[in-house]
Amino acid sequence: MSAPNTTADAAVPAAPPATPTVTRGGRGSVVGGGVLVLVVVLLAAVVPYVVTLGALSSLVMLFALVILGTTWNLLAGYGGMVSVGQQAYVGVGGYALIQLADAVGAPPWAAVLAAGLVGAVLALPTSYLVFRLAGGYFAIGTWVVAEVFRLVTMQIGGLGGGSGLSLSAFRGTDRVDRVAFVYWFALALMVAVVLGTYLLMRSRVGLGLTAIRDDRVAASSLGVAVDRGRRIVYVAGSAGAALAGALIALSTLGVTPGSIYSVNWTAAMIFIVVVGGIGTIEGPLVGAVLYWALQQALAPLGTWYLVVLGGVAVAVVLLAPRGLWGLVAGRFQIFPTTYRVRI
Amino acid sequence: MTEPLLRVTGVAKRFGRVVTARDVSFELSAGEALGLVGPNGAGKTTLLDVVAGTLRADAGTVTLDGQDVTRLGAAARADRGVARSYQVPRPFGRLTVFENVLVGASFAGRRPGGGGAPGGRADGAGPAGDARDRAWHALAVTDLTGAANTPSGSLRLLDRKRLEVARALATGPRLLLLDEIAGGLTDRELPQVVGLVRRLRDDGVAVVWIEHVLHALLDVVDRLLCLAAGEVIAQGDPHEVIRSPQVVEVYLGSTVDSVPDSVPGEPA
Amino acid sequence: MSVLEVAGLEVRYGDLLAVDGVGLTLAEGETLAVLGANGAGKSTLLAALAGTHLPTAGTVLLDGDPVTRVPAHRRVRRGIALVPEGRRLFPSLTVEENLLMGRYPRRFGPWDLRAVYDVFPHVAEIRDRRGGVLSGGQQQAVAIGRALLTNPRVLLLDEVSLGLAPSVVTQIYDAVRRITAEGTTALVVEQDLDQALRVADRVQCLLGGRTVLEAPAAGLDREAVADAYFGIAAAPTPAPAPRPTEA
Amino acid sequence: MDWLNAGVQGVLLGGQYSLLACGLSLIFGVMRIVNLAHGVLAVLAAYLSLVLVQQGLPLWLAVVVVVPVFAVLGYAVQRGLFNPALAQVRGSDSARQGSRGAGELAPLLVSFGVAVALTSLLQEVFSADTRKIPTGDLASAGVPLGPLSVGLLPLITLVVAAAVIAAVQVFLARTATGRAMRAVADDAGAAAMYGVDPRHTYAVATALAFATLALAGVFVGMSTQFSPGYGDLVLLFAFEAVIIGGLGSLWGTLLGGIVLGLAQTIGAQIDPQSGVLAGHLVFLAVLVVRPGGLLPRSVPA
Repeated sequence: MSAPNTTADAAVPAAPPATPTVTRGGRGSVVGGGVLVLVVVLLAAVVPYVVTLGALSSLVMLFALVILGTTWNLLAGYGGMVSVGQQAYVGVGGYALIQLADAVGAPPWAAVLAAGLVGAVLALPTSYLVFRLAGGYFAIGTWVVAEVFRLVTMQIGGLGGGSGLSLSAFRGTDRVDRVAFVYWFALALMVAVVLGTYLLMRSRVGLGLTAIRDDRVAASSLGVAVDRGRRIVYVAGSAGAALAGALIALSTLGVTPGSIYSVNWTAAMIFIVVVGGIGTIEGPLVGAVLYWALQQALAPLGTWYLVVLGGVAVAVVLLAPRGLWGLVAGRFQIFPTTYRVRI
Repeated sequence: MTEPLLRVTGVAKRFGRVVTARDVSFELSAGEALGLVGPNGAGKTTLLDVVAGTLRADAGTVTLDGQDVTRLGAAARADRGVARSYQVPRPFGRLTVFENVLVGASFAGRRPGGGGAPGGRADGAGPAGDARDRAWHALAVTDLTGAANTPSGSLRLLDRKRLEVARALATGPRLLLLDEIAGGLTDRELPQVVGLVRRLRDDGVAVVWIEHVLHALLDVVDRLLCLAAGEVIAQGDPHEVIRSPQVVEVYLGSTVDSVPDSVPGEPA
Repeated sequence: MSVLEVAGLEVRYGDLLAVDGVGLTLAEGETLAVLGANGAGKSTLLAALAGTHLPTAGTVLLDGDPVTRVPAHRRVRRGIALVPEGRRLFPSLTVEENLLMGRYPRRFGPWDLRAVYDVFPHVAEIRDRRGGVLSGGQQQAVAIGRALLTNPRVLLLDEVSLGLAPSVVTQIYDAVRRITAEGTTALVVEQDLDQALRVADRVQCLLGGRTVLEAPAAGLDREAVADAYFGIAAAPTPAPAPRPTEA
Repeated sequence: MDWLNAGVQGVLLGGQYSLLACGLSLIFGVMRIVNLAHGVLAVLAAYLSLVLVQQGLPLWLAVVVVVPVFAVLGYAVQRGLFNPALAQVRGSDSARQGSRGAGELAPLLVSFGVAVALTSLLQEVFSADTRKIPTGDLASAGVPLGPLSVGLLPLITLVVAAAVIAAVQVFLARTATGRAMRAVADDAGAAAMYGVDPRHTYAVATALAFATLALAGVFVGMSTQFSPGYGDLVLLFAFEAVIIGGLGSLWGTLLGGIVLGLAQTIGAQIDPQSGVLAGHLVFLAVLVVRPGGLLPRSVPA
């Protein structure tokens, strides 16, 4: 028996003959999206010609932070999984990039994308392990896995042990050309990751993920494959972290196991998402800009920015759990994932 | 003779020492409505969970159209046309009413043998148009179109209960499992819910309905099954079941001499 | 003076009005049975009396003092003890430890471990078992004993018969009768009319959150109770008050 | 001989891990919070005692000061941070209202924020250099045990760990407060019906956990070169001990600590670089083979 569709059914009174228009987003998202496009255009076409090379490198870090925040938000905000071990994939991405670019000889852009793929490939079997843990134990369990990744990396011959690797693919390239290439490539990658996340969350899969986040049991009785959904999110989020790690290695021209596998990457992701607004696409953008600005402003003072951010994150969780974006913008969406019915 | 839509055979379930189902069997055909009654703790919701696949029985089998689905999870059974509502509504609180129903319309019924049409594509376009149509239809049937854009977390109780039903309907179910959708409603709201369930049954959907509001139930169901302490103590014609000494005993106690003999609301 | 006096009680769960203007009084040593089908508002009423779910309107007086908004953990120290629906024993505590939780509010009096074991001799035999592995009847006995150890002014019993075999229900109610006969003031919420009538002095029947019947237990018209109970008659006998509009 | 020595050292090392894990296990057992600040708090306790010792206090007196200070700190942290975070968890459960909040993730995120802020703060105050609490002869003192010489300090640590775990166990099993704590862990609502104030009881549990943690931190500080970042490892080791031993069982935690210590020393015996890695791998293996841990609690919570 097929579902009663628009067939006129005598037993159903007052059923409107057709579905009214369903819109996604309104003038607000058009304006907001327009502003974002303008910002990206400025970043692409104007900024590189007016700021210093050092500033461009630091902007690359901002783009990496946006990717990190966006993909961690996919995990925690939509998948309900607080991983404290995403530095595992940041590190894998960094090492994979250098190996692919130097040892294999792939062009840097391809090496970055392939590094993301390596992250995804490693995340899939790992998910079967860490999914045995729930909630808080999932959090530390992923951290242990990240430590294993780091320690194994240090044990593998040819990866430079404790002192890491440096990238030689750019040797002979002019510094200006190199920084400009990395800058534009990072910008493009960031736009792609944010747009990709948006399209995923806008799709049927995204609707299912949101349902899983709100109520796992009810979602499964409506046919949403909960385990598969969470696994997709874990793999996609980890691939994103690996992409960011590859970018970071590309920009800093090297990796050491201590820094590229540092839990501070995950700390950054968490602060970006929590302070910006968990479970929204806009929140991580806001959070990343704030994190980056604080880091720039407080850099001369050492790690005080982490003290401040830690405190701010605690305050936000307790006092404004919807984050800055939720506080400022309410239900407004630049990236409309919601459906509105025109009645 | 045709195979019934749903066949539950010898289902048993226990939690630790507490037995919530003991050798429960029943059958249900398309277009038939079965009422499930019994005192609190009799195992009614557990039975619904076992049929829906949210719980796995310790023993016994569940078949749909003669196909054994005992080992399938809730999502897979939803694909095959089983939908349920929860006693305590479980809306996706951060989604709007329309989006809640769209979840139902987009995912279930995508496998062969499922009731509904394919829901959509996993691309940027979002759930396809026919899923939206089904979602809208479910809202229309449950009288929820006016609240389509309301965040479901802020719905009032009647609308939350309706949403439970609408979401289940949007999956295009062949078997609808309802858990106390009438409890807590006012005298004015009740007939609307009763009318809705009756329409669905008349449309050919098989319904299993747990309800404590007996006069609502008796208005709709073709058969009644009474559970007590996990066992079927009576099954059959609703008015005979409700007057049977065993049922009166579990409800009112062991030695009641007077039995309610006026049961209004004969089904049409 | 009444031990417990409740007036105009209104309790909501979200926008569901579960108890709608209920009043009741309970004199020293009296036992009141509150009857009604599922969803009638009985358990919610008890939750409001015990302080586990605070009412939106109305007053609860204990020995003349208002306790309406006193939280549960302080209310039990004032002398209101609840035997909750589903018993809610602490599964990882032993039976005796569960009982000893009744001494936590530090209200001492006639009810001590020995007195409880006297009323429920079989509980003494299983004192070292964990709460999580008991049968329903055993759980119920422990839950009642635990409440008695708080030496309450008012004992609230919620659906004692729930999910128990008839013979076990009878045993438990034998014990309840002994307890109330010794002068404990009690409010019994029950679906099982017969058992309730064995212990109650008075009966109050709820339907849809409102009182539809109040009568002394002796000489009660069972048919009236059954009608009120099921609400089968299309319009309940006492005309319902106009429903307050819900926002 | 080397293997025997590695085994003995592993068991002794396990004492330190179990002592560290005790507080983590307690907080999780009572209120289902995974305290990600656990490790850095232990390191904070080590720094505090180091400062006191440098001020001229004898070590034992430093411990007498630091442990109660941490108990008070634990009570305050619970009332001020964790209880409000728990209230968010409850709120998201019952109302399911649509505020896009952290919900059940709140306690985890709060404790992580504390962990990162505190680690960086310690780094600013004490620099990233490694330190050690001076113990005079104690660190090098050994006790002959058959053919082996066993370090006195690790031996004391193991004895203290077993004693603390036994004491906490007795407290939980025999006292009214301990009973109330287990009751709250089982069913906070029902416990409130019997006069237990869950928020206060939670805070007492955290105070106790912080006290054991402070003691563990001092022992870490005496036996190990520590730095602010060492808290991360402390957290991971404590966590692994809890999971290997089995959730909700303190004796399991003692066993888990010993298994972890053994894995690390035996792993290091095989390859000096791989001690910690071997510990992690044993943990992951337990996760795959026995997800409930070695001594899972008999009654599921």
